[in-house]
Parts: sequence; C-alpha cells; structure tokens
Amino acid sequence: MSGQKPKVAFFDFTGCEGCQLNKLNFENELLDLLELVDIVEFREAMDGKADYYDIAFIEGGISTPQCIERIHDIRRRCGVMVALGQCAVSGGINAMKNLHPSEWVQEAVYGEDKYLFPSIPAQPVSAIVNVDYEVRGCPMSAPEYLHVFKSLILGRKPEIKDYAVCVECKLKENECVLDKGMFCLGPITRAGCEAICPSNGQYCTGCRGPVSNINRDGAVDMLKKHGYSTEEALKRMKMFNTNEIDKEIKWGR
Amino acid sequence: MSTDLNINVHHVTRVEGHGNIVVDMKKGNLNKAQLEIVEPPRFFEAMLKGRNFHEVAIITSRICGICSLGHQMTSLKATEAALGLEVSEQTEILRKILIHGSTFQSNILHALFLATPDFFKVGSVFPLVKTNKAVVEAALRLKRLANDIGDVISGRAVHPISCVPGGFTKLPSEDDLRTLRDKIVTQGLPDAELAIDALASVAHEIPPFERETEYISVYSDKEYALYDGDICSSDTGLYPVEKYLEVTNEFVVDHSSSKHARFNRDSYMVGALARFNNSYALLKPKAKDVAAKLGLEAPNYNPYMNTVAQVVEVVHCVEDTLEMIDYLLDTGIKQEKPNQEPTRYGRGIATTEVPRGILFHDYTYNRQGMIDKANCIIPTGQNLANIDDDMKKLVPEIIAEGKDAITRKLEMLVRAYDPCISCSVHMLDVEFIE
Amino acid sequence: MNQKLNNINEMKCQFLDENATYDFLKFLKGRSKVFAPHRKGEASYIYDEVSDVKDVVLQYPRTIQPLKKYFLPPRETLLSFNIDENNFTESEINVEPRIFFGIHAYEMEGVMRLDYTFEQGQPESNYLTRREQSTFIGISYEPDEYHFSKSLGIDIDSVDGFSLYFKKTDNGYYVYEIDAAGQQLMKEFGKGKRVDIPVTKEEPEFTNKIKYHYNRLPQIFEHVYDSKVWEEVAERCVGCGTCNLLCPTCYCFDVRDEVEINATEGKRERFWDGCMLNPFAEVAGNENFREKLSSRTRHRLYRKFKYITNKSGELHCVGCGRCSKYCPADISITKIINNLIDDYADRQQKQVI
Amino acid sequence: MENVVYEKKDLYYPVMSDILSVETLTAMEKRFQIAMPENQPLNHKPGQFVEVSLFGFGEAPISICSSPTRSPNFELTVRATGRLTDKMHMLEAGSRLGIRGPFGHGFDVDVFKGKDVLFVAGGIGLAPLKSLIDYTLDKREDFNKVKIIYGTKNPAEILFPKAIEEWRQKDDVEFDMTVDRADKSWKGNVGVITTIIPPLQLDVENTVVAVCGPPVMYRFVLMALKAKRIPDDNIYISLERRMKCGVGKCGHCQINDVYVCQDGPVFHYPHVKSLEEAI
Ligand SMILES: Cc1cc2nc3c(=O)[nH]c(=O)nc-3n(C[C@H](O)[C@H](O)[C@H](O)COP(=O)(O)OP(=O)(O)OC[C@H]3O[C@@H](n4cnc5c(N)ncnc54)[C@H](O)[C@@H]3O)c2cc1C
Ligand code: SF4
Ligand code: SF4
Ligand code: SF4
Repeated sequence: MSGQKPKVAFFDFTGCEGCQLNKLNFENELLDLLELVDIVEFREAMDGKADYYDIAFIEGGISTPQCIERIHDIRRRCGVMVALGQCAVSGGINAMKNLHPSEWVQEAVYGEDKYLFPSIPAQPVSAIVNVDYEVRGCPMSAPEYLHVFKSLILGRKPEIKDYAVCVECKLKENECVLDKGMFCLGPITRAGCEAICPSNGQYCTGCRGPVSNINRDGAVDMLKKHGYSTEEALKRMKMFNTNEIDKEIKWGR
Repeated sequence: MSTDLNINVHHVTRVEGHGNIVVDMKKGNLNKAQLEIVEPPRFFEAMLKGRNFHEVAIITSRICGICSLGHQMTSLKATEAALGLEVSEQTEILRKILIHGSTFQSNILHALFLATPDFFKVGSVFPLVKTNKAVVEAALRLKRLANDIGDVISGRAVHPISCVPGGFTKLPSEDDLRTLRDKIVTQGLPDAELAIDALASVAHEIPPFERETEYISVYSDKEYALYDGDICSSDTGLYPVEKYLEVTNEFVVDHSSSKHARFNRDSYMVGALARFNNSYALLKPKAKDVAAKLGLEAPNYNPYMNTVAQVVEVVHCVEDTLEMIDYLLDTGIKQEKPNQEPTRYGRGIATTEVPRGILFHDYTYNRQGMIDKANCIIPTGQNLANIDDDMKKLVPEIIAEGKDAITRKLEMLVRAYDPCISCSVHMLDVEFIE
Repeated sequence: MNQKLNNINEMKCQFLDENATYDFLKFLKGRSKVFAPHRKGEASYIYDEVSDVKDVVLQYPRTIQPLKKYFLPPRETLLSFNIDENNFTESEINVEPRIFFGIHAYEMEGVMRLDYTFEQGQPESNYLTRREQSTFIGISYEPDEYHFSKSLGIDIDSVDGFSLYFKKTDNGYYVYEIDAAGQQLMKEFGKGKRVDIPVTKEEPEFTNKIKYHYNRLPQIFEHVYDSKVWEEVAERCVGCGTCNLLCPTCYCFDVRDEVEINATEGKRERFWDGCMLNPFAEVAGNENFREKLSSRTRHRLYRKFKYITNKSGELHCVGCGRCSKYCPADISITKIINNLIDDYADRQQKQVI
Repeated sequence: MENVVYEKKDLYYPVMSDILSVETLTAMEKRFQIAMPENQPLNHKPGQFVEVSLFGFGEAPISICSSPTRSPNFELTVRATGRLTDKMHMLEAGSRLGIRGPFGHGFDVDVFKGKDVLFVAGGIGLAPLKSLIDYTLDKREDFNKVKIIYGTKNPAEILFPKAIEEWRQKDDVEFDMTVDRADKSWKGNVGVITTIIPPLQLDVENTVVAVCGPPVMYRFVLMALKAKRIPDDNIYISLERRMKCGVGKCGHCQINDVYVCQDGPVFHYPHVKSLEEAI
C-alpha cells in the first residue's frame, strides 16, 4: 500500500443499512478519513465500480444464492476483507429466522407467493469466504470501526477485544443494570461497544455476540436467577446470535 | 427517433437497499417501466412471534437502520396501545424531539448527500468536497447535529437505546439539553441557511414533471404531524389508524420482493411531499419562507420536488425542536421510570411519519406479554406503485431526450422518493400457522 | 500478621452534628479538592469530586469502583507519541493536595495494600506521584450482607491511614484525631465540641463471616490448590471479570497504542485488566495457560490469600464484598473460602482416621 | 508512603535507540543490531530481555541474543508474528526504536562455571540461548564440556547457520541438530528434538542444562532429560508469557506466585516444577 492511498470499498448484503449509516455518522472525522484513503466503491453513497480494493468492508449477511456469488467475487478482488456489523459477522438478527423452518417463514410472509423469493438460512460472511477482521455489533460499534480503520491504514493488525462488556461497563463506573432488577447479557457479550447500552440505563442485548470460550450453562443459570426459564434465556441470548449460540461452543470450564 | 428503448439499471446507487430500474419499450409501446426490488427478504414479522414486549422494539428497529428511530417509536406506541401502558407528557415530548432529529438527519442525508450530486451533475458527494467544500462541511455539521439529538436523547442515533415501552431508561440532563439548544442556534441555523442557498442555486436542475396522485400522510390539527395523528388522504380525508389495512391494501407483485399498495387510485404517494401537501398550513413560519424561496407551493404534483419538501421539513424540525427544548427547560426534567406494568393484553396499532412516509405497526400480544401476530407496513412499499406509475407517464414525455438522459432522469426520480428498500421488504397481514 | 496500632476506644474525641459535618465538608472544600461518596443512579454510589456538599452521602454501603481509581485510573495515558517523527512526550502527572472524605476502613486498607504493590520491586512513579498529598478521613458504616472485613482483621473502626475518623452516633458524629494533620484540621475548623471521656460503643455485627481466624487462611491455602471447590465455582462463573475490576487490591493492567484519525499522533494507554478474563493468560501460538474458569478463579483467590501474602505478610483481600455484591452469577467470595475450609477440614479428618 | 524512594523518571518510557543493521535469517526471522544512545552498553546478563517499542504498534518482550562479552551494542532476533514484530521487519538500518530494560533474571553464569554445559534449543528458542552460548564460548576456559543440541520444524527455519557452522568446526564444542520434517537438501537427523537426547554421552551429575523453546517443547524435553537421569537441580529453563510492562506490575506473566518478567524468564527448574500453570 506504500505511496498510494489504499483503495477502499464498501459493500452491502442483507441487513438494515444501519452500519452503513453509522459509518457516515463520523461527520467530524469523515473528511480526515477521506484524506487517507481512496473510496472506490460505495453503492449507497456514490456511482461507479472498481476492479481491485485493498480493503473491502462488508456489511450485511448472506441470505440468498445471489449473495454467495457476489461475496466470492469480492473476495477474489480484495486484499483485506473486514466484516462490519453483526449481520456480516454472525448472520445477526436475520438469523432469528433460522430458528423456524424456512417454509414456514416464507409462507408467513408471502403466503401463496412464497416461491417467488428464494431465501436460504441467514449466514455470516465467514461461512462463505475467509474474513480477515470483524467489527461486531448491531449496529457495528463506531469506536471499534474507527480503531480497525486506523489500524489497517497504519498497516497493523487491529486489536479486537475478547472479553466481556462488563469490563467496559465497570471501567466507566456505570450503575450495573442488574442492581436495578433488570437482566443483562453484558457478562457474556464481547466488549468493544464501550458498554453503550448499560451506559444508557438499558440492558445489554448481546448484539456483539458471545466472548469466545463462554460458559453457556453458567450464563443460562445466571439468567435463571433473574427469573427466566432455560428456554427464554437461550432465546434472549440468541436474539442477535442464533448461529453463534447454536453452534458447538467450547465450554468455559 | 428510435421508438425502442431498453433500460436496465442494476442496483440503483445512492439509495438505501437494492433495486433495479427496468424499462422496455418496443415500437413506441411501453411494455414495462418499473422499479424491481431485489433486496433479500428478511422476514421480520415471523421473527417477532413469541417475543417478549421488552424485546419487540429492539428487533423492529433493525428493520431499517435509516429509519430505525421511526420504527422504534411506532413499535413502542403499538406495544403501549396493546398493553395499555400510559406514557407521560415528558416522554411524548422527548419522543417528538427524537422524531424531529431523525427526520432532520435523514432528510439532510438524502437531500444534501444523495440527491444533490444529481443537480451538480456528479456521481457522488465526494467530488463536491473539493469544489464546494464549505457547503459539504456545513452539511456534515448539520448531519452531526441531527445525530447529536439522537445521541443526547436516546443514547445512539442508529438503533436508539434508552427509549423503551413506557418511557426512557435514561433521561437527558438539563445541561445536555442546554448544550444541544446552543448548538442548534449558533451552528445549526447558519449552516442550514448555507445549505438552502446552495440548493436554491441548483434548483433549476429539478426536472419539470408533474403527475397528480393521491397523497397520504399522518395528520393532526394541532401540529405538523409526525409523531402521531390520523391517516389523511388528499382524496377522501381522515381515517382512524385502525382502518390502515383498508387504506394500504397491500398486494404482491412478481417484480418486487416488497409489496405494493393502493387506495382510491391505482397508486398513492407518501413521504415529505405528501406531508407537505396535506399539512402545509401547520408548518412553522420559517419553514414556509424556505418553501417559498425554493419555489415549493402546496399542493405540488412534481415528485422530484420531494427533495425540496425534505429541506423545508428540516427547517420546521429545527424550529419546533427549539420550542420543545425550551418547554422542557422551563418545566424541568422530571426523573421518572418507564411505566412497564401492562393493564391489558391484546391488539395495538400505531402510526408515525418516518422520513419516507407513513408507517404502521400492528401487534397482538398474548397474556404472557408475547407477540402472537405482527404486521408492519412501510412507506417505501407504499410508494412503489406510484413510482412505477410516474415512470410510465415520464418515459413517453421525455423519449426524445435519448437513453442516457432518460436513464439519468429515471434514476433521479427513484432517488427523489428516497426509497428505503431494505425496510420495504416485509410481508402483510400474517396468519401465524401454529 | 500486623496488629493494628490505634484503638479509638481509648481516645478522646469531639462531636459534630449532621449539619456541622456538612459545614466541615464546606470548610475542607475551601482548602483543597475534596472527594467523597455520591449517589449514582438508583441504588449505587461512587466517589466523586465534591462540588456541592449537599450531594455528599455520609452513610452508604460501598461505592462501585474502589478508591484505587484516583491512583491507578481505569484508563491512563502513559505517553503520547508521533509516528512520523518517531518520538514521544512524557505524560504529566500533576497532583495537588486532595482530601478523601467518608472512607471506610477496608477501603483505606485496600489503598495501603496497593501501595505495597507499587512500592515493591521497581517502584512506579505514576502511582506513587498520584498518591502524594492525599489526606484520608474515615467514616463508620453499617455492614451489609457482603462486608466481611472483620473476618480479615479489619474492624469498622480500624483507623490506620486516616487523619480523622468520623464515628456515627445519634444525630451526628464523634470525630477522632488520628494524626497531626487531622488535629490541625479540627483545630482550624474550630466548631467541634469536646467530649471529655472516651466513648465506648459496640460495633455492629457482621453477618458475613469467614469460619476460621484470618491468621489460619494462608495455611488453608497451602492445602486446597486441588480442591473440588474450584470446579464447583467454575460451573457458575461466567468469566466477566467484574470481581477483578472492582477489587480495591487488584491492579493488573493492559497497555494499548491508539492512534488519532491522522494516523500520525497517538497515545500509549493503560487500562484495568483482570485475570478472570479469557485472553489474560494467552500467549503466542494461541496457548492459554489458564483457559479454565476453575484455574482462573483459583488464581484470583490465591493472589488475595497466598501469593502476595507470602511476600508482603498481609492478606490482599480487605473484605469490602464488592466482588460478591457485583458478581452477576452471585458468586460469594466468603462462600468460596468457607467451602475451602470445609473441604480442608474434611480432608484433615480423613487423614486422622 | 513517605519513605519510599522512587525516581520521577517513569518506568514506562523507552530509550530511543538506533538500529545499526538488519539481517534476514529466515522467511520469518530477522536479526537486528542495536545501539543505545552514545553507544552505552546495555549491561545485560545472558538470558535477559528488553521491551522493544514502536509507537502505534505497541511493545513486546524480546530476548537479547548477543553476549555482553561481544560489544557495547546488542542483538535481537525477531520472528514476525504480530503487530510489533511485523512492523519491526519493515525497518532498516538507521531506523530508531524504543528500548526498555534489560529486564528479568538471566542465567546465573556462576552456576555453570566449571561444569559441563548442555544447551537444548527449539525453534526460535535458540535466540535467547545464543547469548549464553556466545558467553560460554568467549570465556571457554571457565567451563568444562560444551554441548549444543537444536531442533527446528524444517531446514528452512534454521537460525544462525554461520554460527552453527562455526560450532560444528570447533573441537571443544559438540553440536547436533534435527528437523521435524526434512526436505531434499537435508542430510542430518529427522525427528523432534527429544530423539537426539538419548544418544548424548553425559556426565549427569556434573552437567548443567539450559533449555529454551516453544511452550509445547518443555514437557517432552524435560521427560527426556529425566530419562537420562539428569537431576532437576541441574536444569534451567527460559519461559515465555505475554507481558504488558516487564517490571512485575501488569500481572499478565504471572505463573502461580512467580512473575516471569522478574523471577524469570530463566528459572531454576525445581522452582517451577511444582507450578501447575508453568509448563
Ligand atoms: C521473555 C520473552 C522473550 C521473548 N523473546 C523473543 C525473541 O527473542 N524473539 C521473538 O521473536 N519473540 C520473542 N518473544 C515473543 C514475543 O514477545 C511475542 O511473540 C510477542 O507477542 C510479539 O509481539 P507482536 O506485537 O509482534 O505480536 P502480537 O500482535 O502480540 O501477536 C503475537 C501472537 O499472539 C496473538 N495475540 C495477539 N494479541 C493477543 C492477545 N491479546 N491475547 C492472546 N493472543 C494474542 C497473535 O494472534 C499472534 O499469534 C519473547 C517473549 C518473552 C516473554
Ligand atoms: S450492566 Fe451489564 S454489562 Fe454492565 S456490569 Fe452490569 S452486567 Fe455487566
Ligand atoms: S464477577 Fe462472578 S461471574 Fe464475573 S468473573 Fe468474577 S466470579 Fe466470575
Ligand atoms: S477480593 Fe472481593 S472482598 Fe476482597 S478486597 Fe477484593 S473485591 Fe473486596
């Protein structure tokens, strides 16, 4: 990348575009960022297409056969691939539909016309191609995205946190929402959001996925203490992370 | 002059979500002129089934990141209606400020960053950073300011955090509100003026096209309705929100993963221009001045003018927000907890004006406070038929201009509606099959 | 282990009623920055700088973060750098005199344990500079179901480290002058009413207790390294690290370089870290030397009761109860210790038989 | 509090030092020769390490691979594995980097004096050992027999081929090595390092062993040494842990009650043998 500005492209797949918007919400930094890179493709904000990208940011998850073709094509043409936001990282909230049989879901939405619009289980980008770095969160965490962006421009690996939201929450000395009688997924959810929900008096909904090596049984136990059945506890843990919670997780102990 | 025309714009740029424009004309016969929605369906209503009322707005906010706030508000209102949860006056005012912030931010994003490049004849806002830096910077500051409103009041502008059923989990401090107010006055107003002047200087680039249609929006006689009100049709008047299914009449068409809608005519329009046409009288004075300056009069039948109506609304939102902040500062922020004790379980329907138009959420809760049935009707879906009808009228009118110009004007037309395709992909009245 | 020197039951004191106590706070505020407990949210307390004395809470169970946040901040810039010029600027640590008011005995002991850590070996100036010019004024408290400092030899009225000590009585406080600085403060304030005979007052009972005398704990820890108790705790622990971060004597940290948006300037920052967190003991090659929650919990407890104790001669738990109060999984440190004691006693008995 | 003496100069400020030369050793490793300001000697002991720092890329502990006997300058051998080390590999002679240290507890050379010395090195573990090997060779008369055994994954990963050639040539050094996987050019031993321990002729009571290698290696090497009946008391090992400070504060490198950065990285084996988390 030396000498020339890195060529950067943004692509969107299945998602709500909140991550795209969050990225445009760095109004104060946007012009500085533009100084450091060449944005060569960004459908939501500009016309035009390019053949090669040093860094490809992928927003949204994989949920149709066409998505699969497209992501392969991008992977072939990019240097570093970064998944932005929980839809891209784990399938995100879209993956909630994986909890139901797909026939049922499609019929529920389109009735008799269900065959008009094929849909496959919602999957993370990494299920299809190799992803170099991930910025988690729904929407993707703004501070973490900036960190990754700056790290890549410097040519170094970003530092992606792998400990619980509680850590950031305690560093900020928030009142723990458990003390207010709410439940919270902060203890098992990956930090990086600067505990934005507990900081605003709301419980952590687990939108950044579980930390690696979680104690899933312990987590269910913890939620039971707050009055949730095992089933309800798992449902809550899965809201943004059906794929991650459902897959075989290495047990923490 | 050729009488054959074949246009296929794959994935229209500078819009939210994925759509293609397809025009097919043979021997002067227009076989096809339509916007095909290819956004992957996401099945939200199915996902809501069995979810606790605390979670519902968190999920529905993810229908669309651009209008996440509007979805959240509508969702909260529907849940509150279904569960009999009363909210305080303070909560309502804070929510109205939020809606204003969201309309403000989305309208700015669309009018100044996505649509304006067309008037300057460039492919994106990026070249304008060089040629019109002061305006871009002002626009960026405006967008930041709009987001600040969301940050201060709900913790985050995209997928807001602290607004929950029954109220707020955290209230802004009076200091926060004062800072916000100062910023709006000292920075927001001058920046808005700069942006309006820039737009006025290119307003002649807006294509002079007209097609009268039915305009549908939320209406209230107390204010320029965004947060709440009745359904208003420019053709047939007011309807209570409970009648929303009779108004929208959604139907599946094979070229769109999003459903279409129609009421009194073949199609209707929602969004800034519809609101402007229906509620012009209730705009704040400064907003009316700006409308006059930009050549927008009610009623206006040019869909391209939707962008201008958005800018007028920005001015209205800023003015109204200042008034509401002043009111809150006068009365003082009361520390109150969200009211989350349901008094009933059943059906609740709510409507809100989100930036792209009228939005409906309709939930039925069971006795455990879980969703049994859900339906969301999104503005862009309601506009799709109208866009197709506009194209059908427009293409023959400009056929002499050649394929490139036609393509450009069609793209501009689609963009003028500020379609939010990701959220339009949903379903209608679902019967959940047990 | 050290015998504490001061016993206030033999000391004379002065009396300040509730209003005079707030006047005293105002007086302190006139002299220097004052830090004291404040309310945070609905049910929590934090130490914060006093801006309006009315906001100071005199009676509180415990704060979220311990006092260590003032000497070892949760996030701190070690140095600032410029990548293009390849140089750095030292970060200035300026301290002015600070008075910490309303401090509980265990909290004071916590600070003194932390002092040991930053003084021994290679003393660290960041911490020690911040520790300079600090005056501590203690206050009594009602122990709740989490406090157990008495089991560790720290009474409610342990006054080591304080300059003044406020002991709650009906409608006011008995104020004890512990050192010369405290004496001076009271003299200048001048509104204290002398109480002529020493007052004796029963300490309230602690409901949370450790079964054995604290002198025996290091010995217990000699024998429970492979206890089944660790596995039992690990079944419930979710590894969130709360217990580390809020502990007044935990001091582990992480260091990260973060650059500005121009990718040229930046800061080297340190953050609190904790041995309960999964990546803490990872090394290159993805090997993790304390992958299991059982070994992480064991490490945490051994650091409180054995590893540092062997060197410093003092227990490095002060019984504040934060780790138990704030644990989302309701894991109680006293239960762990009492279970270890039971396990130990069981095994001793089996050996005898 | 009052009576503690501490320097105002902070522990965490690096000294900006010059890279004199960079030598590519393998695809993964480079050797850096470094001079402290005004060519001041680092005054290190074999086995000690420094904290290398590059602004924006962090810090990492790196063993000093040269002997204090050789020059005021010192050498580091670095494998590119991450943030700091990748960036280091992009530096050239003339660049500057930050150095803190030397830190840690090196090899206690007095214990080795008059004894037979056996060096067991695996992979990049040869780098830290090289400081002691060179020291031993520079003060050859202080030591009895010197044996070096070395194992790498494959022939392409052999560090210091020139030094190895010298060791092979010397009459007073016994050198042997092995690779886990051979290629066509390789004529020597094939197999993990423990395969070349059994044939060694050792005066077990009188031999002191220094071991350094990747974490997985220790368990097996120690078993092999035990089989040779080398007393635990004669074994020294150098351990590696993640470190954030190098001065016994950050807690990351703690193994039970020992700090690798202070009590190690070189440990007398009996000291860590009973520590469950050590090896
Ligand atoms: C006493 C001592 C002496 C050493 N001597 C040498 C030497 O002479 N030569 C040499 O090359 N190396 C040496 N090392 C090893 C070196 O310090 C590490 O490899 C160090 O991590 C390199 O830093 P880095 O920033 O380049 O890599 P990092 O970016 O830290 O990454 C190194 C590896 O650790 C993983 N990793 C990154 N961050 C984390 C994390 N937070 N938690 C867990 N794993 C993570 C990465 O994926 C990668 O595999 C020594 C280590 C010690 C303790
Ligand atoms: S609020 Fe949630 S994230 Fe914060 S400390 Fe409590 S449990 Fe952890
Ligand atoms: S606070 Fe509780 S759950 Fe969290 S790491 Fe500590 S013991 Fe485990
Ligand atoms: S171990 Fe727990 S009780 Fe002991 S000092 Fe630390 S936080 Fe307080």
